[in-house]
Parts: sequence; structure tokens; C-alpha cells
Amino acid sequence: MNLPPDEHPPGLVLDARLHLLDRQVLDVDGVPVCTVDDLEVHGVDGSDLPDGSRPAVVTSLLSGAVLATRVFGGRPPSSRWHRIRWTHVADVGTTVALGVRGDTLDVTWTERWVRDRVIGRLPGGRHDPG
Amino acid sequence: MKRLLGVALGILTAIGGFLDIGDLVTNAVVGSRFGLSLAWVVVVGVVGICLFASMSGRVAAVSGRATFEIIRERLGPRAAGANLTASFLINLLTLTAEVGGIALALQLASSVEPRLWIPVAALALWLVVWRTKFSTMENVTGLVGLTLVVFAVAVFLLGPDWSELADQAFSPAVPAAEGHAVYWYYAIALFGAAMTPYEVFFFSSGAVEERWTVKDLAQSRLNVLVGFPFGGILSIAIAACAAIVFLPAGIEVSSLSQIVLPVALAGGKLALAVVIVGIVAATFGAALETSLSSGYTLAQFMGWSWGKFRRPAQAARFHLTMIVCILVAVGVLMTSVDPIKVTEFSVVFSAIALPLTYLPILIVANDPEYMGEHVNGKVTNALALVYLVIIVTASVAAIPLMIATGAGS
Amino acid sequence: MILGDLLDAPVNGPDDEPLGYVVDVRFVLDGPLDGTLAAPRLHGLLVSARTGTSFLGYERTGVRSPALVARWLRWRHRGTFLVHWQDVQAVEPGAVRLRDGYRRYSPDLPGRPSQRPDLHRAT
Amino acid sequence: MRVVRVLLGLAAVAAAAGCAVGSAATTVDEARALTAPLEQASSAVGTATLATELLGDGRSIAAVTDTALLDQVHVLEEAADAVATFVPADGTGAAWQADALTAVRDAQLAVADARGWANGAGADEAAVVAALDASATALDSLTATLDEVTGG
Repeated sequence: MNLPPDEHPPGLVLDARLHLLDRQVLDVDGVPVCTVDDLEVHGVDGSDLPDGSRPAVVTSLLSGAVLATRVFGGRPPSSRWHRIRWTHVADVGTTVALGVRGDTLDVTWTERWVRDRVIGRLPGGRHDPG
Repeated sequence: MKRLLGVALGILTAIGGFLDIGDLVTNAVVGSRFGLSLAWVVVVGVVGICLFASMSGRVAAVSGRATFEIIRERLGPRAAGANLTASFLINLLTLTAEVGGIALALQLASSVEPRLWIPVAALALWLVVWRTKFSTMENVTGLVGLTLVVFAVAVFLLGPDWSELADQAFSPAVPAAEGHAVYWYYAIALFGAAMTPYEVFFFSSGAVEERWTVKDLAQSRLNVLVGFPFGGILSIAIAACAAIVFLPAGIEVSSLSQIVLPVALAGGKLALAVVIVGIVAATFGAALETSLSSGYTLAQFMGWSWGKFRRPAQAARFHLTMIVCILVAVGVLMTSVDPIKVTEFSVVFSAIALPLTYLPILIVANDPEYMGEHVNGKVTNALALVYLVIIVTASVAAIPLMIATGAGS
Repeated sequence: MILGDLLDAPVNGPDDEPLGYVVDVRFVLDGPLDGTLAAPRLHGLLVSARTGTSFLGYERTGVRSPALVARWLRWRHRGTFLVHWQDVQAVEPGAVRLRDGYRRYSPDLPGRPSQRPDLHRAT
Repeated sequence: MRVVRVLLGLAAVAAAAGCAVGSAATTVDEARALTAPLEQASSAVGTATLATELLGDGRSIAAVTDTALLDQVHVLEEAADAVATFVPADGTGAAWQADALTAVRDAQLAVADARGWANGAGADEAAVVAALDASATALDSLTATLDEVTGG
């Protein structure tokens, strides 16, 4: 069975599972932020439930609580998603690079909590190893 | 000159860092029961770990991605999550065995019971993980661990019947007193001891820690291809010591104190002191590697910030993971469980979990999006497929053999 | 909509005949500019008769090695095809329906050997 | 699910097999069940002898020999436990069990004495080693008797 080849689109082609989902997200300084757990898609007219009648685009990367439902099934309550707006994405390669600092994003709140409450309080926790 | 020193240091630390409590115990037990008739497994295991480690090191150096980031990205959350659970628990088991090994080795030096040493060892472990630079940690434990060469020296001093040892090694046969199932069970244990998955997590994450690039590939290949086979020779030397002294006397090795007796017999107090220092260094080094691996695997799977090159506060969840794992290991050991038993289980479970880490690395090492022109060559792939079959076979056979032989008893 | 709603959803033809499952979703970076990059435009759905297994991309990329692994995974996912987003009539809860006269395309990724040109020797 | 059921089945078979060994049916099985702990005990006595002699020759340090002997005390405890919990089927088995229990207890005594000597308490090396040797001989001859029955 030989299917006709697709036309060659002008931009970079990304298959979601192959190139985006579960990729490491790095911030502008190269610090790991999270992995891509899901993508939020809207119609270009802003509709939340697009179909083929109008183009749709990725508006945000999602991370955090979405992991549990991806492993065990179900749909996460939307209040628990952490969004990273596509506006912040600077490059997509073997990692997804952001143009902002990870500390400014909601998704890193657990990292900041552990740093401020535990690790940062232990002696030497804020110094370079050496 | 400086470059040459760097190469030598890399190789020496690879040799010294190769052995851990799993290699020590499994090789001595096997030597005392089967002589050198399982030495071929060490050779198979060493070639396997060379292949596997150099592949994961190359992936890490070229793409900057460590093993578990790749496992997550390739397998997706469900399969990778199951993989993480298995790898993380086995790594924790190995960490427990290594910390217990430190305590047993310190008992040999002091007669003080291991339960008093365990908290001390764990605290020292955490301080090094917390404060020491990665390269310092690697070089010091690796170089001190080199003192285990004394096992090879001991083989010569014991003046064995070389033709008999060669006969055991080159025309292997199952000894009359042992069954075939037990023989193959220990073959899998030895294979798991040589190819422990944590070495690969550690090796690939270490490449990122030390910021390897394509330029460092030659050095990394040399470290692995020269260092690991020498480590394998030391493994066989441990088995040979046990085969020379214990096999004819019908003594079965079941404790760390027995493993050092042939060395004392061969070289006296000095050799004994050296081997104890070596065992402390080897188990301490491996405990560091497994503690870090627990942090590496979880942080890489979750996409957290990780690495010893960062301040602890800049990799907070990574450091918290390691603290919790060290505490769990101490808690388990404080129940008076025998660290040697923990070790024996950890090497077999390592063999069971091997395909989980091996396959994703093999696939990514062939992916030009990650590797560009540094994808696997034909010869590497041919060898890698042979090992895929061996690894899967060992993994599948391990549990039935474990049940059939009562874990080798 | 989140992508999780589409992935693994059953795909039905215009007459409700089952065609398979969404195994991946293809985007192209040629949408309206959003920040430094163009927004990824939803280009199409990759549909396979099988779901639930990881296919590691072998059926869509030119990677052929290691040969045995590649061949096996390609064989598992033979018959995978691409449909354009324009051919999707509706995304209903738990199913995707294609419109009349939808067309199947080859799932191969067009011209995409490496995102790391720095790793290729100049040819 | 099928895999789980098969595994459960296997586990049940393995457990049943384990119980069957516990209540040995034939004389050969009885002899075999006693051989294993006796071999374990000989191994412990052999190790203890080596560790003691090494310390006497100045080739080992007290801490290593002490630890080695302590480990062998634990091994012997395990062996004694295995012999003591063995349930004989007839008079022959009961006699073997009694002999085995005496041999293992003697071994325990010899190793405990050796440990006392290693830590500087009483006796002299020659006496300690002689006791260990005697214990090894006793264990070996009993094992040989049982081996004749099992044909091993």
C-alpha cells in the first residue's frame, strides 16, 4: 500500500509525541524547569473546542499534575494544570528552550518550596560545592 | 604531559570505581562454590558494560541528555514510569547494600558492630554528596579503590596450581556438588553484578556533570574500554582467591570477613590493611554513585533541576531525594538485615531490570536527531543486538531460577 | 482542548466506520507569530489500527538501525496514515470523526534528518 | 491478568514443594536434609580455623579474626537451628539428628573458645585449633555416613 506523500510544509514539522511530549524544558539559563506533559490547543479564533473547519494552534505547554492522569488515565481538572505560554518558547530541539527564567513560572513552585523550606536552610545549601 | 596525566587519571579511576559490594560478594561466593568455572560470565558482563556505558556516555556527550531524560522521552510516561519505579527501587536496594558494605568493612578494621557504623557512614556519605565537587569525589574514591589490586597480587602470592585454575576457567563445567540451576542462577547474578544499571545512570549523568562534549569522546571511550576490563580482571582475581583457598576446603563464603582471609593468608597484615582500605573506598564510592543515581533518575524523569555542579539550593528536589534515600537505606539496615543478603538480591534484580534501560539507550544512540554523525556504527549495532538477546534472556530466566534454587541456596 | 483528548482517541470515518486510533498529532511551525517562534499549527492526525504501544518513531523517520528493532516496530505499525486537520469534521468526546472525502497521506516526516546540523560534517 | 494468574499458580506450586521438603518422606530425603546444615557447619569451622591460624601466625589483625569468628558463630546458629527443627520420621532419623545436633553444638563451643582466645581470654592457640580440628573431623565423619545413604 503506497500512500501519497504529504506536501512539504514551509515550517519545521513536529509530531507531538515524538518531538514535544516528555521533552525536557530548559529555561533561558539552561536550568531544567519541567517536562512537557501535555499541550493546550485552541482554534485561531480562540475557540476551546476547535474542529477541522478552522486552523488550530498550540497556545501553551502543560506540566505538573497532568502526569498522574497520563499514567493512570482520566482527565485532569483544569485548575491543576501549570501552563507555560507558547510565547515563552524560544526553541524546539532535543529539548524545549524557554526565553524566560524558570523561577518566574508557576510550574516551579515545588522546587522553590523545597528550596526555601528545606534545602536552603541546611548549612552550606546555598554555597557552591567545593 | 598534563593531557597524559588526565588520561591516566581517567583510566585509573575507572578501574578503581568498577568494583562495588555486589562484585566483591558475588565473585567471592562464586569462587568458593564454582571455582573459576563462571569466569567467562565476568568477561561477557565486562564487554556488555563497556558497550552499554560507552553508548550512554556518547549519547550524553553529544546530546547533553542523560539516560533517564531519554527513557522518559522515548517510552512515554507510562512505560517510563514503570521503568523508573523498578530502576529506582533496585537502585535503593543497591544503595542499602553499599552502605551496609561500608559498615561491614569498618567492622573489620575496628571490631565495632556494624549497626554503630551505619549512621556514621551515612552522615559521611551525605556530607560528600552535599559539599564535595564531583570530580574530586570521583578521583579520590577511584584512586583509593585501586588498592583492591591487592586481590590480584594475592593470587600470585598464594602460588596456586595455575593449570587447574586455567582448566576451570577455559573448560567450564558445573562442579559435582552443585546443580545446573544453581550454576545458571549465579551466572545471572555475576552478570548483574558486572552490568549494574546504576553505573549507566551515573556514567551518563556524570558526563553531563563534567560537561563532556564531542571532543571528550575519545577520552571517555578510553576510560571505559581500558578501565572496565581491568576492573573485570580484579573481579576474577577475587573469585580466584576464593577458589584457591576456600573451594578445596569446602568453605562457602557468606560474609565479608571471609573475603579478606585469602589476602591475609597471602600477604599478611599489610595486605590485609590495604584490602580493608580498598573495600571501604570501593563501597563508599559505590554508595556515592547510587545516592546520586537515585537523585538523577527521579529528577531526570520529572524534569527537575539536578546536578552536583549546581548549588544544592539550585537543585533542591534533587538533593531532597538523595537525603530521603540515604535515610531509607539507614532505616532498612537498622532492622539488622544482613547486608550480604541484600547485596545478593540487588545483583539479581539488577539483571532483571537491565533491558529497561538498555533498549532506550540503544535506540537513541541510533537516532540522528540526537546524535548527528555520531550514531552507532554497524559493528556496534551488531554487538548491541547480540547483547540485547543476552540481556533479555538473563532477565526472563532470573525469577524462575531464583524460585527453583531458593535464591541459590 | 488538550492534546490528551485527541491522543489514543478512536477515529471513525464519515459513515462511523472505525479506522483506528490517533497515535500522534502533527504540528507545523507556520502558525501566527507568538513570541519568538511561530505558533505550532495543527497540521494533521496520525492514525494507526493499533494503539497502546510505544512505536519510538520508527514508522515515520528514516532511521533503519538497529535493523531488527527498526523492522519489528515498523511492522507493528504498518498501515499508519496521516489525515489533514481540515478533514476532521468533529472532535467528539472520546472519538474523532473524519469528513466525507478525507484523504490519507504517507506518515513519513518530510525532510527532517537532524535538528543538530552542527553534528553533521559539511558535505 | 492471565500473567498474574499464572504467576500465582507458580507461587502456589513452589510453596507446596517447599512444604513437601519440610516433612521428609524417605530415609534418603532425611539424610539429605541433615547434610546441608552439616556442610554449613563444616564451612564455618573451616573458616574459623583459618582465621585463628592467621592471627596466631601474625598474618591477621585481631579485629578481622574476631569479626570472622563472630560471623561463623551466626552461621553455626543457623545450622543448629536447621538441625533442631528437623522432624525425623523414624528411629534412624532421630539418631542422626541427635548426632548432628551434638556435632554442631561442639562446633559452636570450639568457635566460641577461639573467639575468646582471639580477644585475649584464656586457653592457648594450640588447644583452640585442636578443638576446631576435632570438631571438623566429627562433622566430616557424620557427613560421610549420611552421604553413604544418599549415595552423594
